[in-house]
Amino acid sequence: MIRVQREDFDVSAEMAALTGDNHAIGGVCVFVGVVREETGEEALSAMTLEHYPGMTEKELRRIEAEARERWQLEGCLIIHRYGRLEPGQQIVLVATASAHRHAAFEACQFLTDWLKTKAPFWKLEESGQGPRWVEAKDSDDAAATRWSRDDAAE
Amino acid sequence: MIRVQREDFDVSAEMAALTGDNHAIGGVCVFVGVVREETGEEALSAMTLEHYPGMTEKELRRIEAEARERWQLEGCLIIHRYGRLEPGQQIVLVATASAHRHAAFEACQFLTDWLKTKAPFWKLEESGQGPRWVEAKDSDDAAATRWSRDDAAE
Amino acid sequence: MKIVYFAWLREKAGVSEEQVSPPATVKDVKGLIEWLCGHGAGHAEALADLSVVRVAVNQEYVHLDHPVEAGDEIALFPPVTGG
Amino acid sequence: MKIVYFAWLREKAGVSEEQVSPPATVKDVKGLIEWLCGHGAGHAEALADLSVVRVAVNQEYVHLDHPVEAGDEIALFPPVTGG
Repeated sequence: MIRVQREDFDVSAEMAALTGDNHAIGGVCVFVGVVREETGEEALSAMTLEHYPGMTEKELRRIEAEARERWQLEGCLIIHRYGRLEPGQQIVLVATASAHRHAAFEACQFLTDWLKTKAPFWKLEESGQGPRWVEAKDSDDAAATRWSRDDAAE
Repeated sequence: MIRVQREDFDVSAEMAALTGDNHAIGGVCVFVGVVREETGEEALSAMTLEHYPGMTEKELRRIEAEARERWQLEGCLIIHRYGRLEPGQQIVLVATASAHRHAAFEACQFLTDWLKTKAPFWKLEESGQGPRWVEAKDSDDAAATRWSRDDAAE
Repeated sequence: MKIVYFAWLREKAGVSEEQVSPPATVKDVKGLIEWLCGHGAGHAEALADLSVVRVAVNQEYVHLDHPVEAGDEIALFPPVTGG
Repeated sequence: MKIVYFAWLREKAGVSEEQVSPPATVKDVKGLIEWLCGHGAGHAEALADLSVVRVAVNQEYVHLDHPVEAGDEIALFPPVTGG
Protein backbone atom coordinates (compact mmCIF):
# COMPACT_ATOMS: atom_id res chain seq x y z
CA MET A 1 0.00 0.00 0.00
CA ILE A 2 1.31 3.45 -0.79
CA ARG A 3 0.11 6.94 0.00
CA VAL A 4 1.37 10.39 -0.99
CA GLN A 5 -0.20 13.03 1.20
CA ARG A 6 0.14 16.45 2.77
CA GLU A 7 -1.30 15.32 6.12
CA ASP A 8 0.58 13.82 9.04
CA PHE A 9 0.15 10.14 9.98
CA ASP A 10 -0.21 8.20 13.23
CA VAL A 11 2.23 5.29 13.45
CA SER A 12 0.13 3.13 15.80
CA ALA A 13 -3.00 3.54 13.67
CA GLU A 14 -1.08 2.73 10.47
CA MET A 15 0.49 -0.35 12.08
CA ALA A 16 -2.91 -1.56 13.30
CA ALA A 17 -4.37 -1.16 9.80
CA LEU A 18 -1.33 -2.90 8.28
CA THR A 19 -1.42 -5.95 10.55
CA GLY A 20 -5.21 -6.21 10.99
CA ASP A 21 -6.16 -9.73 12.02
CA ASN A 22 -3.26 -11.34 10.21
CA HIS A 23 -1.81 -13.70 12.82
CA ALA A 24 0.87 -14.94 10.45
CA ILE A 25 2.82 -11.77 11.30
CA GLY A 26 5.70 -12.21 13.73
CA GLY A 27 7.39 -8.84 13.37
CA VAL A 28 6.83 -5.35 12.04
CA CYS A 29 9.68 -3.03 11.13
CA VAL A 30 8.92 0.67 10.84
CA PHE A 31 11.10 3.53 9.70
CA VAL A 32 9.97 7.11 10.20
CA GLY A 33 11.98 9.93 8.63
CA VAL A 34 11.85 13.20 10.53
CA VAL A 35 12.83 16.78 9.60
CA ARG A 36 16.21 17.43 11.19
CA GLU A 37 17.08 20.93 12.37
CA GLU A 38 20.83 20.68 11.90
CA THR A 39 21.71 20.02 8.30
CA GLY A 40 24.42 22.51 7.42
CA GLU A 41 25.97 25.61 8.91
CA GLU A 42 22.64 27.24 9.71
CA ALA A 43 19.70 25.81 11.65
CA LEU A 44 16.80 24.85 9.46
CA SER A 45 13.52 26.66 10.05
CA ALA A 46 11.43 24.57 7.65
CA MET A 47 11.56 22.56 4.44
CA THR A 48 9.19 22.17 1.55
CA LEU A 49 8.83 18.88 -0.27
CA GLU A 50 7.94 19.11 -3.95
CA HIS A 51 7.03 15.98 -5.88
CA TYR A 52 5.89 14.75 -9.30
CA PRO A 53 2.22 13.77 -8.89
CA GLY A 54 1.48 10.65 -10.88
CA MET A 55 5.05 9.48 -11.28
CA THR A 56 5.57 9.45 -7.51
CA GLU A 57 2.71 7.00 -6.98
CA LYS A 58 3.86 4.91 -9.95
CA GLU A 59 7.41 4.62 -8.59
CA LEU A 60 6.25 3.86 -5.06
CA ARG A 61 3.94 1.14 -6.35
CA ARG A 62 6.74 -0.33 -8.43
CA ILE A 63 9.16 -0.53 -5.55
CA GLU A 64 6.54 -1.93 -3.20
CA ALA A 65 5.92 -4.70 -5.75
CA GLU A 66 9.67 -5.36 -5.94
CA ALA A 67 9.96 -5.62 -2.15
CA ARG A 68 7.03 -8.05 -2.04
CA GLU A 69 8.69 -10.14 -4.72
CA ARG A 70 12.08 -10.21 -2.97
CA TRP A 71 10.88 -10.80 0.59
CA GLN A 72 8.01 -12.81 2.06
CA LEU A 73 5.91 -9.94 3.37
CA GLU A 74 2.51 -10.10 5.02
CA GLY A 75 2.10 -6.34 4.70
CA CYS A 76 3.89 -3.30 3.33
CA LEU A 77 3.06 0.40 3.64
CA ILE A 78 4.82 3.50 2.34
CA ILE A 79 3.53 6.97 3.22
CA HIS A 80 5.43 9.98 1.90
CA ARG A 81 4.36 13.53 2.72
CA TYR A 82 4.82 16.65 0.61
CA GLY A 83 4.40 20.35 1.34
CA ARG A 84 5.94 22.47 4.09
CA LEU A 85 7.31 20.72 7.17
CA GLU A 86 9.09 21.99 10.27
CA PRO A 87 11.88 20.39 12.32
CA GLY A 88 10.64 17.40 14.31
CA GLN A 89 7.78 16.67 11.92
CA GLN A 90 7.37 13.30 10.22
CA ILE A 91 8.24 13.09 6.50
CA VAL A 92 7.99 9.47 5.56
CA LEU A 93 6.85 6.14 6.95
CA VAL A 94 7.95 2.73 5.71
CA ALA A 95 6.43 -0.28 7.45
CA THR A 96 6.93 -3.95 6.62
CA ALA A 97 5.31 -6.93 8.30
CA SER A 98 6.54 -10.49 7.99
CA ALA A 99 6.47 -13.85 9.71
CA HIS A 100 10.19 -13.44 10.44
CA ARG A 101 12.04 -10.36 11.61
CA HIS A 102 14.92 -10.46 9.13
CA ALA A 103 12.61 -10.17 6.12
CA ALA A 104 10.83 -7.23 7.75
CA PHE A 105 14.13 -5.46 8.55
CA GLU A 106 15.68 -6.02 5.14
CA ALA A 107 12.61 -5.03 3.14
CA CYS A 108 12.16 -1.89 5.25
CA GLN A 109 15.78 -0.85 4.73
CA PHE A 110 15.60 -1.64 1.02
CA LEU A 111 12.51 0.54 0.62
CA THR A 112 14.02 3.37 2.64
CA ASP A 113 17.28 3.34 0.69
CA TRP A 114 15.40 3.22 -2.56
CA LEU A 115 13.09 6.12 -1.70
CA LYS A 116 16.15 8.34 -1.33
CA THR A 117 17.32 7.71 -4.88
CA LYS A 118 14.27 6.95 -7.01
CA ALA A 119 11.13 8.58 -5.61
CA PRO A 120 10.64 11.94 -7.38
CA PHE A 121 10.70 14.25 -4.35
CA TRP A 122 12.84 17.37 -3.89
CA LYS A 123 13.57 19.19 -0.66
CA LEU A 124 13.80 22.95 -0.44
CA GLU A 125 15.32 23.97 2.89
CA GLU A 126 14.69 27.31 4.56
CA SER A 127 17.19 28.82 6.97
CA GLY A 128 18.54 32.23 7.95
CA GLN A 129 20.54 32.12 4.71
CA GLY A 130 17.41 31.82 2.60
CA PRO A 131 15.98 28.89 0.66
CA ARG A 132 18.29 26.20 -0.71
CA TRP A 133 17.55 23.05 -2.74
CA VAL A 134 19.05 19.99 -1.06
CA GLU A 135 21.68 18.25 -3.16
CA ALA A 136 21.55 14.51 -3.68
CA LYS A 137 24.17 12.59 -1.73
CA ASP A 138 26.58 10.05 -3.21
CA SER A 139 26.18 8.03 -0.03
CA ASP A 140 22.49 7.58 -0.83
CA ASP A 141 23.34 6.25 -4.27
CA ALA A 142 25.82 3.87 -2.68
CA ALA A 143 23.22 2.70 -0.15
CA ALA A 144 20.71 2.00 -2.91
CA THR A 145 23.27 0.28 -5.10
CA ARG A 146 23.83 -2.53 -2.63
CA TRP A 147 20.26 -3.71 -3.33
CA SER A 148 20.49 -3.47 -7.10
CA ARG A 149 20.10 -6.50 -9.29
CA ASP A 150 20.38 -5.48 -12.92
CA ASP A 151 18.28 -2.35 -13.23
CA ALA A 152 18.97 -0.99 -16.67
CA ALA A 153 17.71 2.59 -16.46
CA GLU A 154 19.19 4.75 -13.74
CA MET B 1 15.66 3.42 28.30
CA ILE B 2 14.39 -0.04 29.09
CA ARG B 3 11.13 -1.40 30.47
CA VAL B 4 9.99 -4.89 31.42
CA GLN B 5 6.25 -4.95 31.86
CA ARG B 6 3.09 -7.02 31.72
CA GLU B 7 1.07 -4.21 30.05
CA ASP B 8 0.76 -3.49 26.34
CA PHE B 9 2.40 -0.39 24.80
CA ASP B 10 1.36 2.23 22.24
CA VAL B 11 3.99 2.69 19.53
CA SER B 12 3.08 6.31 18.66
CA ALA B 13 3.14 7.38 22.29
CA GLU B 14 6.48 5.65 22.90
CA MET B 15 7.99 7.25 19.78
CA ALA B 16 6.76 10.70 20.84
CA ALA B 17 8.32 10.23 24.29
CA LEU B 18 11.54 8.96 22.72
CA THR B 19 12.01 11.82 20.28
CA GLY B 20 10.53 14.62 22.43
CA ASP B 21 11.83 17.99 21.25
CA ASN B 22 15.10 16.59 19.96
CA HIS B 23 15.42 18.10 16.50
CA ALA B 24 18.76 16.44 15.88
CA ILE B 25 16.80 13.27 15.04
CA GLY B 26 16.48 12.47 11.35
CA GLY B 27 15.10 8.95 11.54
CA VAL B 28 13.51 6.51 13.94
CA CYS B 29 13.60 2.76 13.40
CA VAL B 30 11.11 0.64 15.30
CA PHE B 31 10.76 -3.11 15.52
CA VAL B 32 7.69 -4.66 17.11
CA GLY B 33 7.60 -8.41 17.73
CA VAL B 34 4.16 -9.95 17.62
CA VAL B 35 2.77 -13.33 18.74
CA ARG B 36 2.46 -15.48 15.63
CA GLU B 37 -0.31 -18.05 15.40
CA GLU B 38 1.48 -20.49 13.11
CA THR B 39 4.63 -21.80 14.70
CA GLY B 40 4.55 -25.53 14.28
CA GLU B 41 2.07 -28.18 13.27
CA GLU B 42 -0.71 -26.86 15.48
CA ALA B 43 -2.11 -23.33 15.70
CA LEU B 44 -1.01 -21.47 18.81
CA SER B 45 -3.76 -20.39 21.19
CA ALA B 46 -1.52 -18.36 23.51
CA MET B 47 1.98 -18.11 24.94
CA THR B 48 3.33 -17.23 28.33
CA LEU B 49 6.59 -15.35 28.72
CA GLU B 50 8.58 -16.10 31.86
CA HIS B 51 11.62 -13.98 32.74
CA TYR B 52 14.29 -13.52 35.39
CA PRO B 53 13.36 -10.32 37.24
CA GLY B 54 16.46 -8.32 38.07
CA MET B 55 18.77 -9.99 35.56
CA THR B 56 16.45 -9.09 32.68
CA GLU B 57 16.68 -5.38 33.43
CA LYS B 58 20.44 -5.66 33.98
CA GLU B 59 20.97 -7.37 30.60
CA LEU B 60 18.70 -4.94 28.76
CA ARG B 61 20.53 -1.97 30.29
CA ARG B 62 23.87 -3.47 29.34
CA ILE B 63 22.93 -4.01 25.72
CA GLU B 64 21.34 -0.58 25.44
CA ALA B 65 24.64 0.88 26.65
CA GLU B 66 26.52 -1.17 24.07
CA ALA B 67 24.27 0.03 21.25
CA ARG B 68 24.77 3.64 22.36
CA GLU B 69 28.51 3.11 22.35
CA ARG B 70 28.59 1.52 18.90
CA TRP B 71 26.16 3.87 17.12
CA GLN B 72 25.48 7.59 17.41
CA LEU B 73 21.99 7.41 18.87
CA GLU B 74 19.78 10.27 19.98
CA GLY B 75 17.40 7.89 21.69
CA CYS B 76 16.94 4.20 22.40
CA LEU B 77 14.03 2.32 23.95
CA ILE B 78 13.48 -1.36 24.64
CA ILE B 79 10.18 -2.61 26.05
CA HIS B 80 9.75 -6.34 26.64
CA ARG B 81 6.52 -7.80 27.96
CA TYR B 82 6.03 -10.90 30.10
CA GLY B 83 2.95 -12.91 31.07
CA ARG B 84 0.28 -14.47 28.91
CA LEU B 85 -0.14 -13.19 25.33
CA GLU B 86 -2.41 -14.22 22.49
CA PRO B 87 -1.76 -14.29 18.71
CA GLY B 88 -1.56 -10.80 17.25
CA GLN B 89 -0.49 -9.20 20.53
CA GLN B 90 2.70 -7.18 20.84
CA ILE B 91 5.63 -8.83 22.68
CA VAL B 92 8.56 -6.48 22.31
CA LEU B 93 9.39 -3.01 21.06
CA VAL B 94 12.85 -1.81 20.04
CA ALA B 95 13.12 1.82 18.91
CA THR B 96 16.25 3.72 17.95
CA ALA B 97 16.50 7.36 16.95
CA SER B 98 19.48 8.89 15.17
CA ALA B 99 20.50 11.79 12.96
CA HIS B 100 21.06 9.30 10.14
CA ARG B 101 18.91 6.36 9.12
CA HIS B 102 21.64 3.74 8.82
CA ALA B 103 22.65 4.09 12.47
CA ALA B 104 19.01 3.77 13.51
CA PHE B 105 18.47 0.66 11.36
CA GLU B 106 21.67 -1.07 12.41
CA ALA B 107 21.28 -0.38 16.11
CA CYS B 108 17.65 -1.55 16.03
CA GLN B 109 18.59 -4.79 14.30
CA PHE B 110 21.55 -5.33 16.65
CA LEU B 111 19.29 -4.93 19.69
CA THR B 112 16.61 -7.21 18.25
CA ASP B 113 19.08 -9.95 17.37
CA TRP B 114 20.66 -9.67 20.77
CA LEU B 115 17.38 -9.87 22.67
CA LYS B 116 16.77 -13.27 21.10
CA THR B 117 19.96 -14.76 22.49
CA LYS B 118 20.80 -12.95 25.72
CA ALA B 119 17.71 -11.53 27.39
CA PRO B 120 16.53 -14.08 30.01
CA PHE B 121 13.01 -14.73 28.70
CA TRP B 122 11.41 -18.09 27.98
CA LYS B 123 8.32 -18.76 25.92
CA LEU B 124 5.78 -21.42 26.83
CA GLU B 125 3.44 -22.04 23.90
CA GLU B 126 -0.10 -23.37 24.30
CA SER B 127 -1.82 -25.26 21.49
CA GLY B 128 -4.23 -28.17 21.05
CA GLN B 129 -1.26 -30.45 21.84
CA GLY B 130 -0.77 -28.88 25.26
CA PRO B 131 1.93 -26.55 26.58
CA ARG B 132 5.42 -26.67 25.07
CA TRP B 133 8.58 -24.71 25.89
CA VAL B 134 9.99 -23.05 22.78
CA GLU B 135 13.45 -24.25 21.85
CA ALA B 136 16.21 -21.77 21.08
CA LYS B 137 17.08 -21.56 17.40
CA ASP B 138 20.58 -21.87 15.97
CA SER B 139 19.63 -19.20 13.42
CA ASP B 140 19.16 -16.73 16.29
CA ASP B 141 22.63 -17.50 17.60
CA ALA B 142 24.01 -16.99 14.11
CA ALA B 143 22.16 -13.67 13.76
CA ALA B 144 23.56 -12.43 17.06
CA THR B 145 27.06 -13.64 16.27
CA ARG B 146 27.46 -11.30 13.33
CA TRP B 147 27.43 -8.36 15.79
CA SER B 148 29.89 -9.91 18.23
CA ARG B 149 33.19 -8.27 18.99
CA ASP B 150 35.08 -10.31 21.53
CA ASP B 151 32.54 -11.15 24.20
CA ALA B 152 34.22 -13.61 26.50
CA ALA B 153 31.28 -15.16 28.34
CA GLU B 154 28.61 -16.75 26.22
CA MET C 1 4.51 17.22 -26.37
CA LYS C 2 4.31 18.33 -22.75
CA ILE C 3 7.44 19.30 -20.80
CA VAL C 4 7.33 19.47 -16.99
CA TYR C 5 10.09 20.87 -14.77
CA PHE C 6 10.70 20.35 -11.07
CA ALA C 7 12.71 21.89 -8.22
CA TRP C 8 15.55 24.22 -9.26
CA LEU C 9 15.18 23.28 -12.94
CA ARG C 10 11.66 24.68 -12.74
CA GLU C 11 12.92 27.83 -11.03
CA LYS C 12 15.73 28.40 -13.53
CA ALA C 13 13.56 27.66 -16.59
CA GLY C 14 10.91 29.97 -15.12
CA VAL C 15 8.13 27.61 -16.10
CA SER C 16 6.61 24.53 -14.45
CA GLU C 17 5.08 23.06 -17.57
CA GLU C 18 4.78 23.91 -21.26
CA GLN C 19 3.40 22.44 -24.48
CA VAL C 20 6.03 22.35 -27.25
CA SER C 21 6.15 21.15 -30.85
CA PRO C 22 9.78 20.46 -31.73
CA PRO C 23 10.79 19.94 -35.38
CA ALA C 24 11.00 16.43 -36.81
CA THR C 25 14.78 16.49 -36.41
CA VAL C 26 14.29 16.15 -32.63
CA LYS C 27 14.18 12.39 -32.17
CA ASP C 28 15.42 11.70 -28.65
CA VAL C 29 15.75 13.25 -25.20
CA LYS C 30 19.20 14.65 -25.94
CA GLY C 31 17.96 16.36 -29.11
CA LEU C 32 14.94 17.72 -27.26
CA ILE C 33 17.08 19.22 -24.51
CA GLU C 34 19.40 20.87 -27.03
CA TRP C 35 16.38 22.32 -28.78
CA LEU C 36 14.86 23.54 -25.46
CA CYS C 37 18.12 25.33 -24.61
CA GLY C 38 17.38 27.68 -27.51
CA HIS C 39 14.15 28.82 -25.81
CA GLY C 40 15.84 31.44 -23.66
CA ALA C 41 18.52 32.10 -21.07
CA GLY C 42 16.48 30.41 -18.32
CA HIS C 43 16.12 27.16 -20.21
CA ALA C 44 19.77 27.22 -21.22
CA GLU C 45 20.88 27.76 -17.63
CA ALA C 46 18.55 25.07 -16.25
CA LEU C 47 19.83 22.50 -18.75
CA ALA C 48 23.49 23.54 -18.90
CA ASP C 49 24.88 20.60 -16.91
CA LEU C 50 23.35 17.31 -18.02
CA SER C 51 25.11 15.43 -15.24
CA VAL C 52 22.55 16.87 -12.80
CA VAL C 53 19.51 16.51 -15.03
CA ARG C 54 17.27 13.44 -14.68
CA VAL C 55 14.66 12.62 -17.30
CA ALA C 56 11.36 10.74 -17.25
CA VAL C 57 9.29 10.06 -20.36
CA ASN C 58 5.66 9.28 -19.58
CA GLN C 59 6.65 8.99 -15.91
CA GLU C 60 9.38 6.40 -16.44
CA TYR C 61 13.08 7.12 -15.87
CA VAL C 62 15.00 7.07 -19.18
CA HIS C 63 18.46 7.76 -20.56
CA LEU C 64 19.36 10.61 -22.94
CA ASP C 65 19.08 8.40 -26.03
CA HIS C 66 15.44 7.53 -25.31
CA PRO C 67 13.14 8.45 -28.25
CA VAL C 68 10.53 11.19 -27.84
CA GLU C 69 7.39 11.76 -29.89
CA ALA C 70 4.24 13.88 -30.05
CA GLY C 71 1.93 13.21 -27.11
CA ASP C 72 4.76 12.32 -24.69
CA GLU C 73 5.06 13.85 -21.23
CA ILE C 74 8.72 14.62 -20.64
CA ALA C 75 9.85 15.55 -17.14
CA LEU C 76 13.19 17.25 -16.43
CA PHE C 77 14.40 17.46 -12.85
CA PRO C 78 17.48 17.31 -10.62
CA PRO C 79 18.55 14.16 -8.73
CA VAL C 80 15.84 13.35 -6.20
CA THR C 81 16.18 14.10 -2.48
CA GLY C 82 13.12 12.59 -0.84
CA GLY C 83 12.85 9.94 1.84
CA MET D 1 23.65 -19.83 48.53
CA LYS D 2 20.43 -19.28 46.61
CA ILE D 3 19.58 -21.36 43.53
CA VAL D 4 16.88 -20.18 41.12
CA TYR D 5 15.43 -22.22 38.24
CA PHE D 6 13.50 -21.07 35.18
CA ALA D 7 11.30 -22.52 32.42
CA TRP D 8 11.47 -26.30 31.98
CA LEU D 9 14.42 -26.58 34.38
CA ARG D 10 12.13 -25.18 37.07
CA GLU D 11 9.36 -27.62 36.11
CA LYS D 12 11.66 -30.65 36.08
CA ALA D 13 13.44 -29.71 39.31
CA GLY D 14 10.02 -29.09 40.87
CA VAL D 15 11.24 -25.96 42.63
CA SER D 16 11.64 -22.33 41.54
CA GLU D 17 14.15 -21.33 44.19
CA GLU D 18 15.94 -22.90 47.11
CA GLN D 19 18.57 -22.07 49.71
CA VAL D 20 21.43 -24.59 49.77
CA SER D 21 24.68 -25.02 51.70
CA PRO D 22 26.99 -27.21 49.66
CA PRO D 23 30.13 -28.69 51.23
CA ALA D 24 33.46 -26.86 50.90
CA THR D 25 34.47 -29.27 48.11
CA VAL D 26 31.98 -27.50 45.80
CA LYS D 27 34.07 -24.72 44.35
CA ASP D 28 32.61 -23.92 40.96
CA VAL D 29 29.40 -24.07 38.92
CA LYS D 30 30.19 -27.52 37.58
CA GLY D 31 30.77 -28.91 41.08
CA LEU D 32 27.58 -27.27 42.30
CA ILE D 33 25.50 -28.80 39.51
CA GLU D 34 26.93 -32.27 40.19
CA TRP D 35 26.10 -31.84 43.85
CA LEU D 36 22.55 -30.60 43.05
CA CYS D 37 21.94 -33.69 40.88
CA GLY D 38 22.11 -35.74 44.10
CA HIS D 39 19.09 -33.87 45.47
CA GLY D 40 16.53 -36.03 43.74
CA ALA D 41 15.28 -37.41 40.46
CA GLY D 42 13.82 -34.03 39.41
CA HIS D 43 17.09 -32.22 39.87
CA ALA D 44 19.02 -34.97 38.12
CA GLU D 45 16.66 -34.89 35.16
CA ALA D 46 16.66 -31.09 34.90
CA LEU D 47 20.46 -30.97 34.90
CA ALA D 48 21.18 -34.12 32.87
CA ASP D 49 22.23 -32.38 29.67
CA LEU D 50 24.60 -29.50 30.38
CA SER D 51 24.58 -28.45 26.72
CA VAL D 52 21.12 -26.98 27.27
CA VAL D 53 21.77 -25.48 30.69
CA ARG D 54 22.75 -21.82 30.95
CA VAL D 55 24.13 -20.39 34.19
CA ALA D 56 24.18 -16.94 35.75
CA VAL D 57 25.97 -16.11 38.99
CA ASN D 58 24.68 -12.97 40.64
CA GLN D 59 22.75 -12.23 37.44
CA GLU D 60 25.77 -12.41 35.13
CA TYR D 61 26.21 -15.14 32.50
CA VAL D 62 29.13 -17.42 33.43
CA HIS D 63 30.82 -20.60 32.26
CA LEU D 64 30.88 -23.90 34.16
CA ASP D 65 34.29 -23.18 35.68
CA HIS D 66 33.10 -19.99 37.35
CA PRO D 67 33.66 -20.07 41.17
CA VAL D 68 30.68 -20.11 43.53
CA GLU D 69 30.57 -19.10 47.17
CA ALA D 70 28.19 -18.56 50.07
CA GLY D 71 25.86 -15.61 49.44
CA ASP D 72 25.81 -16.08 45.64
CA GLU D 73 22.58 -16.20 43.65
CA ILE D 74 22.99 -18.94 41.04
CA ALA D 75 20.43 -19.19 38.25
CA LEU D 76 20.00 -22.30 36.10
CA PHE D 77 17.89 -22.09 32.96
CA PRO D 78 17.57 -23.27 29.33
CA PRO D 79 18.76 -21.21 26.33
CA VAL D 80 16.63 -18.06 26.20
CA THR D 81 13.77 -17.60 23.73
CA GLY D 82 12.61 -14.00 24.16
CA GLY D 83 12.43 -11.19 21.68
